[in-house]
Amino acid sequence: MTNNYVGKRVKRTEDPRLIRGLAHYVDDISLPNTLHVAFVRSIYAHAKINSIDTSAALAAPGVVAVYTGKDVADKIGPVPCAGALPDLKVPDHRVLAKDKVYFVGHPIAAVVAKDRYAARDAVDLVMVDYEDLPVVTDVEAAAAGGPVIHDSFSDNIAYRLTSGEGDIDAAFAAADRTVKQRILHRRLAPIAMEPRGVLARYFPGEEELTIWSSTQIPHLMRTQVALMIGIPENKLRVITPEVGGGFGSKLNVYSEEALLGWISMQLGKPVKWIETRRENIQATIHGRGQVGDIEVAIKNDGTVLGLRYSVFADMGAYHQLLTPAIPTLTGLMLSGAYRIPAIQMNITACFTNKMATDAYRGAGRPEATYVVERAFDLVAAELGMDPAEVRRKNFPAASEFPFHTATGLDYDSGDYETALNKAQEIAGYAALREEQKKAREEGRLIGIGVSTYVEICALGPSQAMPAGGWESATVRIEPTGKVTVLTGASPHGQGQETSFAQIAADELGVKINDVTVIHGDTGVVQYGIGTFGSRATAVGGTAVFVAIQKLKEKAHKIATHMLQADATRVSFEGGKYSLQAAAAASATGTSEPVVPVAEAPAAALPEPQTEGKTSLTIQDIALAAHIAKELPPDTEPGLSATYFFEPKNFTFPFGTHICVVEVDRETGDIKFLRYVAVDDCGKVINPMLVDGQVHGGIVQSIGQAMFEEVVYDEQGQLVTGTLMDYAVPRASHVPNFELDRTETPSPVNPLGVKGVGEAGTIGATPAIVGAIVDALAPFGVKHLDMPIKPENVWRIINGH
Amino acid sequence: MKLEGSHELNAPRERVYQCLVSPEVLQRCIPGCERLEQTAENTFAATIRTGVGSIKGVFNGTARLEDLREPEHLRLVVDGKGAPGFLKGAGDLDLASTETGTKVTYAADVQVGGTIASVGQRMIQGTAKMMAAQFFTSLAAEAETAVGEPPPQHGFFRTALRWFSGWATKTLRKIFKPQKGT
Amino acid sequence: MKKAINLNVNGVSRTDEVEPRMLLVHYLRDILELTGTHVGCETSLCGACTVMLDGQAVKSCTVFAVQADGGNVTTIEGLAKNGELHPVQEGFWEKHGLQCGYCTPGMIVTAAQLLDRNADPSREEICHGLEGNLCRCTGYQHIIEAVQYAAKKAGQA
Amino acid sequence: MIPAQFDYKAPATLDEAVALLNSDLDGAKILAGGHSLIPAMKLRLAQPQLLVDIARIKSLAYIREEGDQILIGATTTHYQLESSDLLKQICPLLPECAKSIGDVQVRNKGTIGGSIAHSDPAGDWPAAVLALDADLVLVGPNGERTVKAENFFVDLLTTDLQPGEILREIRIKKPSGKFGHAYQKVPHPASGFAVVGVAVNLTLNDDRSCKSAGIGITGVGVKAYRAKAVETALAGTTLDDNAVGAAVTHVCDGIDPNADLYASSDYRCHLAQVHTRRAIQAAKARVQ
Repeated sequence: MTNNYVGKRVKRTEDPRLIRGLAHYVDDISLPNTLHVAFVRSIYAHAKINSIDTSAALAAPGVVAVYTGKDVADKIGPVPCAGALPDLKVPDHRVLAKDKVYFVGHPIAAVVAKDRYAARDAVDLVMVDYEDLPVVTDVEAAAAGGPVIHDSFSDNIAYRLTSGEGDIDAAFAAADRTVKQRILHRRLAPIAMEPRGVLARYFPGEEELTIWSSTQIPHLMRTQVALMIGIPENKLRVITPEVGGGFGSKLNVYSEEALLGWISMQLGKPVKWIETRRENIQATIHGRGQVGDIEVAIKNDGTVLGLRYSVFADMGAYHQLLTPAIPTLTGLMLSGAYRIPAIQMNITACFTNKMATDAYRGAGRPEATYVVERAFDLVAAELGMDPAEVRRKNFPAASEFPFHTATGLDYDSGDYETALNKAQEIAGYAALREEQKKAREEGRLIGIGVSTYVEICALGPSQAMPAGGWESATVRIEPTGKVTVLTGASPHGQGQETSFAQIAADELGVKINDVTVIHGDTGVVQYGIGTFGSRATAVGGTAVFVAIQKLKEKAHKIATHMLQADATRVSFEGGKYSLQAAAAASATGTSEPVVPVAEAPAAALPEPQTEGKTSLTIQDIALAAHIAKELPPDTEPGLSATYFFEPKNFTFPFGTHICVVEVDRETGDIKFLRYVAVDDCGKVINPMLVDGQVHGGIVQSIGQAMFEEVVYDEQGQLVTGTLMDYAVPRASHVPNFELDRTETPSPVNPLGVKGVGEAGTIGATPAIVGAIVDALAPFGVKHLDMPIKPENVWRIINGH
Repeated sequence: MKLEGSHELNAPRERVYQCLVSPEVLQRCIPGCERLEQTAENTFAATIRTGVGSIKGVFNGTARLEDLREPEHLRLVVDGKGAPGFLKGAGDLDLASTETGTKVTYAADVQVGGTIASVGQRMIQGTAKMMAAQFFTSLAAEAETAVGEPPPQHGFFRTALRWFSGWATKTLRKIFKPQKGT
Repeated sequence: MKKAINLNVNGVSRTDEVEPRMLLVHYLRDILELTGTHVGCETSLCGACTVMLDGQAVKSCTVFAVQADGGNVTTIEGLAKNGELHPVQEGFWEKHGLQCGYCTPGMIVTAAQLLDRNADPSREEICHGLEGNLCRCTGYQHIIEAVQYAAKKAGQA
Repeated sequence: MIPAQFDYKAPATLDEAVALLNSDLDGAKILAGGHSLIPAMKLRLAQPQLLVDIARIKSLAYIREEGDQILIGATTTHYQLESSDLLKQICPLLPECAKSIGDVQVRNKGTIGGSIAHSDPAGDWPAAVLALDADLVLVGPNGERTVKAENFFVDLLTTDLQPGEILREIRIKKPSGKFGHAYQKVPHPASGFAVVGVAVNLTLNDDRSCKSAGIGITGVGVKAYRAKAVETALAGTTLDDNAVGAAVTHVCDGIDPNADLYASSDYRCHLAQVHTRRAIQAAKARVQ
């Protein structure tokens, strides 16, 4: 393999269409005679629906149909939940509410009209008679009893689970001290810039349904929607055109996706629904939503003996696809980057009158990293140690990998100390501490936060996943030599069209412009899983890589045949199959370079010319494979290979983030002074894309740490219902990031890659919060819950 | 949302109390109340067209007087729905005699839902305060007007008068066709 | 109720009858099929819908098409001239100023306005100039670098 | 996202606009930049029947000097004010305030008149015109009248504008002598509206003691207001730290400060004090 592209900063091939406004997101696709759907949604958090009067809406100009829960109850199956936990309570989750509504934003009726304006107008004409019921929004209140949300259950507890290894009681018994802290993880709204959207078109004659949806998982959605609406899976095609961000929020199967498909089948016309931002905040999944107590058993020298985390996890009113699974991911990562002999996680997962929580960038792991890192800061404070030193003390050494944790995982590879050292070096850690000391003497409040994280990526082995953890790729070389890569890992901004093309171009020795990566169309691409859990490159990229090896095996066979040589004498280098020097001389007596046939302009397919040649490009071979006149016996024509890669383990990227802040004594304002991140995501395919992922993740962490919170009031009203109140970070909110990397290849896949999509949201919040808390240490503060707003800081400083 | 406050009125406690339980007076005092009809003892059906600035909405619902302890206490329970959302709440009003009249202390718990709850974070509290102030200003005027006198003119009437005067001026202008530049 | 409007969009003269309530962004997207301009919020905060109206960056979700009557509109589709990318477009490509690309058209149009008014902006001025545009993917650093790149490039031209 | 239906008229003159507005006092609304009204309409919180677009009346957008006054037409955009070289010279508070409004797109389209007439409790312009003791010229079916900014802001989103009246012009007495201006704002991280906004218009005597101070506060109460107690406390002092520190403690006198998820009443009041002090100090430092 020649490294022309892999590891290099290659500009993205998807960008030209995006920067010119020529790309197509769902709402950019227009089909003739499309009808538009708008939803009537509950304004109550919990209520009985006495009646729904749709007559005025149906009589309104342009309105074609109005569907309510009763119309679809026996037509469309429940919204799926892939959680497979013992004794999990799964409420019957219908696409439209039937008798009761359980959260603000719960869809009640779908209005179908000729245009989006008429549909919106008619929503106001649907009269719903509600009878409000007692509401439970607080997860602990829900656990303790409270009004029971689902009549089919006796309480609000979705499940309880205890996990972990090691003798936790012994660990605490042997401890010199323990530290404890209650920690809140507020609900967050993912806020992909493109809200969700669905376009569905049914052809009654062909009995074929196509659904365009802004989703991260076209194939899984196809399977689930086919089951929900009862159409054969092979008659349903799901297309994800350009997807404007997901962050986990589109790793789901939503009511609207099935309902739109079904409506199109009823009306025989294309139907479209584009989510408004208010709907997006109300009825697209939220992230986080845990209230937990962390407790750590330590020795006086800083050695951590055991860790216990008991958490109330807020499921919301229903399970979406992965809702119950998210807290279990928290449980997996409670060992952090440390050797902790005994770990116990106790989950109490509860229903509340709110939208479901589910995977939001990091999905359960940020919660784990955050509590572990906060706990290590508390340990440092308790023992008067430097937070970096407490961490260093508990790291497993690089030589100890694969490293088994008391959460039952085997970390693939790691060198945590090197990353920490590098980050400290870049930050000038010792000097920073000096500066901090001096500043404190001057009355200035500077804080330094350190986070040494590990994340679990490349989700994952199928054994550990609810619906398959592999990924697929087909690599095909067309007769003209163009390379087509079909990946099941359909991206939504990550840049797989470029990174996978880099892999393919290098492996095949072709120019990157000759490679086209196709994704997100179940009618074209073999079954795949999707892009989430920082898996695309490690699992999907590996599938591409291995498919190419398969393809090359065949190409090699053909090359050997065409060069009339012994297989062992033909080698592949720089995109060419060549006879080894000695053999070449004996075959032709010349070693002149060969003009690649595929590059010659030709109206008709040229005939492969092999006579007297010592080498053939892989593109020559592709042509020959399609013309099929010169193939070895028993060789299938064509040159393509498909591979479904099943990883044997997860990957475990890691790193160190150091954040420096200064707080304004008077106002509590928090200003970033420095932000240093050293991440190790294994081998890097495209450093520019990796930096972009890290930047974006850190900024989402800044949002979580300082601004973001989905707030429901006691009655379950969503009070942060628009971007007027839900604060997504802006350019002026973020510092300049100083990034660097260490590179510890993963042994789990042949590319050695680990994944980086969620590193920022996992590694950064503890560093930011740690820095703010550290700035306030002179006031005796040891912990503050996110989001830390200037007012919180001001109250601490002024003793309010 | 909790609302608390007190207002001093220059009228005897009994008079203030009578105003508070009189549907006619209440209709005139509740900002934007277009209709207040008794449907049962101490229960009324109401239509309120209200809002601030360009933000307006119509609410239909019920109001109920409870826990009547003349002349010192009553409880008002309201429940209204409209296009911008719903409004529900209960408020306790305590009346105490003072040297100059009556001090009304109120403590209410109001729940707002729908669009106004999800988009109005910044304004809801202010709107509630403003409406409470309008209510008590009108109530003071009512209570301070002797029984039998014509009722005072509150916001709605003021507004109507303004509209009328605007319309009248416009009509007069049309009739007299004033020259430009005057 | 419909009103006739005339406007010039990306150099092409357009005449249409629209409902007064039709937002400029819907006119551009649904009637003219210029779908590069996106809708990302409903409260005039995200800037995904930014276009130039008479040389000024505006949020086309907060302008009725009738208000733009007689005006000149430039959308993202009209920014490249004669097949040559605008320096800001080039900057975004060069510096990886986009990931999912959804905020990008609005971000680019706003950045173009920023450079029109200030050829050599500081980091702080760039951030201030992009205050009306949200991006959830990039963390802004590469966007800021893209604008700096464009400023430099335009300065050399 | 989609407003309810309405009719739209774009009159060529202000008289026509007044007539149109008065043709439907209940249903008609004035549209200028639309940046307060259109968002409310998209959420269907406002559903006017008729929009009277005054932004096309070219004669309503201007910034000019006339005698000892600065005249600003109601449909002058925030950006026109922000970028006015004239104002930077003679009344720098206005461009400074303009620069802090919303974002560049909002400033390109939004107008000073629209903002003042809407009287958002966290709008920026009200604070500035209060600090500058501006006169607001209103035109209605009965002709024109002039209202002091101080008397204009009545309550939450409520002004002295009567139904059928339009804000036509903002008149500001040209600052003279030793004056200094400053606008300080804490923007809400999501909306950009002022959590606290403080406009200071300071005039000094020859001995650099405080001759007068105009202080407008926004974001704190249900409406923007003049912090009169602060103004009074500052007058005659040398504006030393003690005097300013003592004066700003009165910034919330008589006000019941707003509370929201971002800032409670007492924190908001504290911020008002801090930023009033900082704005006074900045204004003082800018006095020639």
